Amino acid sequence: MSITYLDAIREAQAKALADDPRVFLYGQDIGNFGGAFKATKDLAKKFPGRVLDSPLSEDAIVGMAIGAAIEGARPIIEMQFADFSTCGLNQIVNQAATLFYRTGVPCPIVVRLPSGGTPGSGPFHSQSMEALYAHYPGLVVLTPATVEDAYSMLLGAVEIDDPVIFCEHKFLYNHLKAESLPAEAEPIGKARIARPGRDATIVTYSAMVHECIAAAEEVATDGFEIEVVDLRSVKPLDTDTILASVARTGRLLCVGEAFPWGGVCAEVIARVTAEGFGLLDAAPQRLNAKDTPVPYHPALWGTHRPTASSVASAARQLLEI
Amino acid sequence: MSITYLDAIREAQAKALADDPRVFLYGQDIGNFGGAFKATKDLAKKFPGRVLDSPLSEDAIVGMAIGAAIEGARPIIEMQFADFSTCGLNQIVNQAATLFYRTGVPCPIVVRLPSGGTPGSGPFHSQSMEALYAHYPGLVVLTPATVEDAYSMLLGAVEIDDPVIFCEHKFLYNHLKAESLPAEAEPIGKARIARPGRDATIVTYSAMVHECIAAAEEVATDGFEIEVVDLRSVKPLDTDTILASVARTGRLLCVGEAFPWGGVCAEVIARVTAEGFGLLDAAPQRLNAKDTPVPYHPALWGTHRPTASSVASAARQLLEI
Amino acid sequence: MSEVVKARPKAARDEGQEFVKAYRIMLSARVLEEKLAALYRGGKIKGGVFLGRGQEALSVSVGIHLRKGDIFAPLIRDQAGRMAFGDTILDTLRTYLGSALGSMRGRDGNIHRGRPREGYYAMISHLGAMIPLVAGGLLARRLRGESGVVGATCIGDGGTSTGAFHEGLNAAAVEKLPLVVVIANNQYAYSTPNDRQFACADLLDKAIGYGVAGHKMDGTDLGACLKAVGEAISAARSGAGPQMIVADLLRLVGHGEHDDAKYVDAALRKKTVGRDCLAVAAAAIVENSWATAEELAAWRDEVETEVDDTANRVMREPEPDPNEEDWCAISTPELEDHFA
Amino acid sequence: MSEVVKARPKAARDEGQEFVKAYRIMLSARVLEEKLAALYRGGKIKGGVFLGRGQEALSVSVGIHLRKGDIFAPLIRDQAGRMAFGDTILDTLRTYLGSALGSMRGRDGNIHRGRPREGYYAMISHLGAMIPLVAGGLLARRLRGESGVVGATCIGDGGTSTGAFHEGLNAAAVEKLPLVVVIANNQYAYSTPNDRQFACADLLDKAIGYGVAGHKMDGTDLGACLKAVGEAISAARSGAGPQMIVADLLRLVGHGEHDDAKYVDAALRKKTVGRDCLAVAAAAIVENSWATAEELAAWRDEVETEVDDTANRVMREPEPDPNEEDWCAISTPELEDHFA
Ligand SMILES: Cc1ncc(C[n+]2csc(CCOP(=O)(O)OP(=O)(O)O)c2C)c(N)n1
Ligand SMILES: Cc1ncc(C[n+]2csc(CCOP(=O)(O)OP(=O)(O)O)c2C)c(N)n1
Ligand SMILES: [Mg+2]
Ligand SMILES: [Mg+2]
Repeated sequence: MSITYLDAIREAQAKALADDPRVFLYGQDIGNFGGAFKATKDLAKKFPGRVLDSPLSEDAIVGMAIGAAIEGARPIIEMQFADFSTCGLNQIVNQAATLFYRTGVPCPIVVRLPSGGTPGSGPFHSQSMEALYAHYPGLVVLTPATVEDAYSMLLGAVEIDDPVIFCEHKFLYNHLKAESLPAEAEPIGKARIARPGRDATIVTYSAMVHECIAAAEEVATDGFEIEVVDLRSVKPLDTDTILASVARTGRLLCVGEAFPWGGVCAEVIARVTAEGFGLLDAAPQRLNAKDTPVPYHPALWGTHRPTASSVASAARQLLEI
Repeated sequence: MSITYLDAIREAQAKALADDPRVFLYGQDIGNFGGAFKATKDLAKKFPGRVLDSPLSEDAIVGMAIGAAIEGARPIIEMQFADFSTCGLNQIVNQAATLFYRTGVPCPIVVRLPSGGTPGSGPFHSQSMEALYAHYPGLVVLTPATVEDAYSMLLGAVEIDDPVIFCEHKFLYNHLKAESLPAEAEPIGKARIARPGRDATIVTYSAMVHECIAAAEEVATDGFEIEVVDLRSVKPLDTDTILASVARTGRLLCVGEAFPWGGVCAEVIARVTAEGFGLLDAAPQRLNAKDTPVPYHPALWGTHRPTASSVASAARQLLEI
Repeated sequence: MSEVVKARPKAARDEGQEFVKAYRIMLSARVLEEKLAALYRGGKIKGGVFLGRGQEALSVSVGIHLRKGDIFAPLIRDQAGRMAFGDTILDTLRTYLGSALGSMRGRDGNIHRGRPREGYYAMISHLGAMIPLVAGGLLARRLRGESGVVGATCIGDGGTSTGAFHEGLNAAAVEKLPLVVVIANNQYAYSTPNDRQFACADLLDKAIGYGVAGHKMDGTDLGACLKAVGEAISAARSGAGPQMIVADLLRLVGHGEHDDAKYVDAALRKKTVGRDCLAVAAAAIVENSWATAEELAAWRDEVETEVDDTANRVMREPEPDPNEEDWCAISTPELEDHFA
Repeated sequence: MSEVVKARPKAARDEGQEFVKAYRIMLSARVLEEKLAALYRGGKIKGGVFLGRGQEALSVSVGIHLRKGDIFAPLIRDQAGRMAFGDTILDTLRTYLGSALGSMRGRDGNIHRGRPREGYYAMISHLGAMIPLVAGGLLARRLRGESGVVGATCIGDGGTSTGAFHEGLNAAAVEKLPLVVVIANNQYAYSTPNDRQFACADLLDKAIGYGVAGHKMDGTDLGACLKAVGEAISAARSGAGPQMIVADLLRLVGHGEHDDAKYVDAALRKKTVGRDCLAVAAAAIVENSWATAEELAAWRDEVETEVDDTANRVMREPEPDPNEEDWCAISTPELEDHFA
């Protein structure tokens, strides 16, 4: 059996629906059609009345999920693309994220965001929005990079009593395959050493994990072993695991597909330098997408976002310092 | 004569309206009423037909400003509170911010965001949203801290051909006074040494500049001279001025009123450590608001955000390292 | 006082029972709000004060027709409706005066209060945003098999211009949820008059575009409000889908207590919409002999005493202590993010 | 061919002039889109392909009634309207095939193209978002004293559920702007049928709630579309404020070329909404003797040749070169932010 990242997301939702009667799904075209990416294929049939097509209304989708959560339900909602969540952002950051702090009533919703770039998707179907949501207090922001994590972290997300922004990467949907779904899982909030090394640490997440591993393999031909840390969760951020890796390697490169200003890479560097300044043998570096909208044409897109090759050259530069 | 920060904002708008027939104002209650904070008082009378009350529709307000800008106008729009700009965020980050890159047509709009906390304003009338907007490519994000900058930077913002997010601080509106309006101004995009020093650098912006100067005065009684850098613009960020200051002092503390994850402080630290690692004698530190919604009660609010006293203790800690 | 009571015939008393009950809640809200205004002027309130004077008849009609188990998401000017739904003088004062013992614990304040677990949702400031919340609450109730539940939420003329209003009401209509949206058309959104807010002849014209039932009434007339809101809530409860209520009235105070409301057209104050619903209801009570003017005065005295006593008590209560705060925005402490 | 032409009486030709002109644009759009679909299947297209098959009659009617100096913000299925407003086969192919010479220079693609300086706005994906843009463009024109300008924008049944639609149309109505909102009710938003999208009996019921004029028509009938859209645009031009147009029709392709549209109710295809507007228009032309079937076939051949030739030419054009990009999102280089 071969299971894709997308299958994992569907299976996790199927299991959540089967295990917990409080779970229901709401979003555009997720019912009989099974969703724009087929992440909910057959679920409407298997769980009648619990997989509901919404109108084209992101604000209402999120708002309804929050109301349902207040009443004890555990909704999973799908934004058709992460980019459209800007239209539901107000409900996410001001209503879902503040509910527990203000009223003491938790808000267990999962907002699925099909995220990140794919060739030819352009400025409005490619965004990585984790930094916007992680900036706001009250949200948990997850960025699974593997089939196993897509499955177990989505299941975990449904169990969390707080609003979870679940950033799935569209580029991994069908590209990434595993043999089977995991029975056990690393806890949410813990980072993972995706590739051990000793000469430098690359901290990354989501689809960039694979670019970074490829880059590390490339740099290994020069005799350098790069450790790749997959954050898994960008809020909370597992500073301890990062620091432990930097303690081993002395060098840090952060790689993210999002826009460069602020965001995960800046946050990681701020934490490492505040808490682990003495561990660093060289200036910590970062590599992000360029500071423009995500371009439509694949030739431009390939340069806009970091790739194995641009990561490898950033890593080489870091190692030469 | 004594001129407040709020007066400066009103005067800048009056001058822009007087000097440039393409300028008009649009927003909730800004017409005869003069705005929730009186930032447009009397302007509707002075400039008939050019200061228009909008419906309660942030998305439409921003969208209409963009359309007007395409047609050659230079709209200044007011969000009644920065916090409500989440309802217009989609138009800002996806339409205004991408227009020039996509079509080559610039988008000269100014979005005025009455920002930041004041006692008793609570989770939805206190937010500092610069990080959200600075994260997106295509926007200029300004954060004036003085009466002079409120005036000259708003005038400058109207002249910029790109969308400007103008983060005015509500706490400064009536608290901050100057003798007169400036005739000349530092260019937008340049940071300013708000207080010279030699022992440590505090990088900050907006209302926190004043807390940091007060903290520096306090720490000066211990014999340490802290340099305070007022960023003025958080995007673009004037890394050179920051690096030059850190080169002098060897120590860096970043202070911001916004939520801690990501944001200006993380961005500043990421840049300084990447480009000026060797200048640092100690781990760079930051101080932000706490990672919760902004609390309503002044007793909580006073602890939630950085203050002169918490900045002073963070600075002392940095100096002792 | 008891002598005066004896003077009224029993039948009229029964007939007017609901009306009088509603009136007394309106009166409590009015008196409490007058106190809030005084405390605000005296510098005792943390933050702003936003009152519902002139809107009590409509508001109370919503709260009074809801039952335990229903959902209510009041808005700015719903002190009366809140009290009818179970909110107390004590908690209101605690929230405004900044007592640590209030339901919001100093974390939020004034009109931003509620007890979501009791179906009493706590509004956020962003107008329109509560509509999909109530719809979602109702959807969850339906999914777990509950019926006969109603959810009501209030909004102003200005709030109808928000995208959230549109999306929330439309989504509720598609699901045919028992949602009652109560629009208080008080002619202004802050300073903005209706003619700068919408272009339809009447806000009720919006109902057909959502495929929901519409109800219109004079918001200064308690009897009319009780009747129309009661009908709308019954219709929702019996499965007729979302109901839209539009009441015309005027806010008889500023937008907040900082606002002198000079922008209000003086002519409006002389029209029906400008009547004080509390005075109109009082007159109806006396006219119908449901109570005497003296009784009304006594009721007011009674509430004033309760409000004053409660305020005095609350002012001695502790403020929230920042050192006792856990400063954690989520309910799962293991997932708290830590900043150096 | 010229012999055939001679057979028709001159009067009928004139009468049908606008109809035929519109038909020929529809035909160009159709042929061009067929080519795009073929190129997509052949793997030549960068990104997705979203076609307007079945919606050409409505779309062309919008573009054809607009003048130079008007504003047009087309949406997904408006190839015909775009061409009527001046967009070309060449630029369409350049954008889809990823030529560096296209108006979007590879930075954006497919339906996200335009030339804002020429009043031809480039849609963003977020549905509803173009409505306030056109309103704002019209407001700016008014502020600088221009009159007689019209702005038109198109949207689908699904798009009417967005907050942006609501806020934008309402704000335009308050300003009484010459905005024409054209709603193509093609019965589905992606896979979502009307009954999961809205609960009103007809989308036109929304017009009264905004205080705007409404126009309804059979979107498969070119004559009806030309007439109703023409009236709406004239009304807007002469100062009657925003106009809402609702046309019933069916998209005769998938949502995008990746979509087999199996979810479409087969019964709908047999109804009036399911007719192919191009075939219906062709039949009308022949029936009215405005042209012969042979002429129609010749017109198609002509466009096919042009489309094929243009595609071949464009496929030899250079791709955008990332090394020549300045990678700057703003127009003021001094304010560019620099990342290490
Ligand atoms: C989305 C949003 N924008 C702006 C505001 C600021 N604001 C608070 S109340 C108000 C006016 C509300 O008017 P209306 O809805 O008519 O209610 P009323 O105050 O008249 O009861 C405004 C503009 C807000 N709360 N939410
Ligand atoms: C705000 C927003 N949410 C979701 C989408 C994704 N999306 C693209 S087209 C579409 C369906 C549109 O339906 P409709 O408006 O009826 O237009 P049609 O495709 O039928 O022409 C959806 C959901 C989007 N573009 N914008
Ligand atoms: Mg109002
Ligand atoms: Mg459709």
